[in-house]
Amino acid sequence: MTVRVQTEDFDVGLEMLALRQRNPKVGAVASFVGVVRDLNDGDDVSSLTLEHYPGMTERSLEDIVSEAKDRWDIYDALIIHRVGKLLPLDQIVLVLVTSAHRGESFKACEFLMDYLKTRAPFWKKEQTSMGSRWVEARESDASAAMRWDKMRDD
Amino acid sequence: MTVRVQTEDFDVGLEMLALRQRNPKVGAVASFVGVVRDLNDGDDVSSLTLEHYPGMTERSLEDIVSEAKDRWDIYDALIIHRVGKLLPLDQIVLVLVTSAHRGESFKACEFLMDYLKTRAPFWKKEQTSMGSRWVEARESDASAAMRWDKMRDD
Amino acid sequence: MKIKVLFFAKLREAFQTNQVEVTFIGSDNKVSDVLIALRKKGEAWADELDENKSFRIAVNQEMVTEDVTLSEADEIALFPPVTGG
Amino acid sequence: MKIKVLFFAKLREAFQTNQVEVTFIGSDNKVSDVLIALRKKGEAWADELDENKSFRIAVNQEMVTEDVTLSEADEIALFPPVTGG
Repeated sequence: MTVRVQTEDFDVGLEMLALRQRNPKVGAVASFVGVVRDLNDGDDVSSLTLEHYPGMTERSLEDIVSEAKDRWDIYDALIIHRVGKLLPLDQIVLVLVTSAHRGESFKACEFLMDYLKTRAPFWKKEQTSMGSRWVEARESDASAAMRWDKMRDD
Repeated sequence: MTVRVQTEDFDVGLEMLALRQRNPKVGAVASFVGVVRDLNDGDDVSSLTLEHYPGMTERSLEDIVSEAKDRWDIYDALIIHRVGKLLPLDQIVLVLVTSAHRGESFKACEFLMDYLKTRAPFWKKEQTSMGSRWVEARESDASAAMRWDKMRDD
Repeated sequence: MKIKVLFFAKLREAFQTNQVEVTFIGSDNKVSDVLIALRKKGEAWADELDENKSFRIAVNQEMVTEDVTLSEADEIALFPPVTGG
Repeated sequence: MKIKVLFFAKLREAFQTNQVEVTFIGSDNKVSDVLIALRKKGEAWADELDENKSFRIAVNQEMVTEDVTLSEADEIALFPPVTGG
């Protein structure tokens, strides 16, 4: 499966092996792991709760993976995103991309993260010493995603 | 240790955990794994032998990591490169970068690979059904590395 | 025409419900008509769905703009800008 | 002045040795002088170290160009463009 939304943790090493061993033509594996930090906007974060829109989440992630495969010469991609309650140092998200040469997997991996950040319906709520709060969307994420839209026009 | 040159395989999951768990401020881990392909320039590759220049290899890799730390706001980086005889599907190289936000670790990780490809003294010899041959340096690797030189001037 | 509207995250909390049903007489209704109807449900609704607020709209699980025309049994969802990853 | 020269990969194989020592009378010798001396060692040497061939030079484990001046006990290495990663 190309995308998974789950409460359980994931094993990066195992997922990587499973993805690349299917295909002896894989020469490059780029990956990204997002991790819960103990600090955000200056406040201590004791835990994080991730809400999502079941159904739409999987669909939007699959669309993003399809788009990456259209754009770059990659073999496979995997996105795992966790939901529910997470603690500092917990893994949140994994993006893996395999390709023959490194340029394609690097670009596709960064693209997947940038698009996921603005298009996949997940919302983070932080529990801090100052109480609970919904994490605000970052302008920098919107502009990171827009780079790729621009590139397409070129 | 920031760089390791070794004949043994490495465990991406363990290395990632060790690197990121030192620091609860890590929010992003970008990684790259290079893998031996069973095919290169149209010929079946049965094995690969990696030669290096002991001493200079470690030194050049450490220099590259220092340069990445100067250029981007990253926490840590790790490079593991294998030498000796490798088979198709074997891992060759691991580059790991941790940072607070994803943009920095993605850029630093790709930079480390591009610079390693042109500056670190490793040489690959392929064993194919047509005999042994030294892998030729690719022009595309030289231009990938040059992108970063250009960026520095901007 | 009956339209189901789902809410997520901050909107779900502000409205104290995760879904409502909006009924229209006649067809050719747009997402914007649903928003007009919802804003009348109370202060929190008028406030969170104000034109100046940046919420997102999905129809049948695809993000859209409010000028999209709705069909019977469409699933609308309203939510804040996403913050996953 | 004695200079140790190391060879790697294809050059090591072509020269059938992984190192030689080059002796100069006097100082102020450059890498290019070492290359001139080495090219005289035989056909393989002249061929592989021809000016048109793209080999790399390291002095004390740093890549340099052939106009670098050498000091006593410097370690030179000659090798093909690198192909790791």
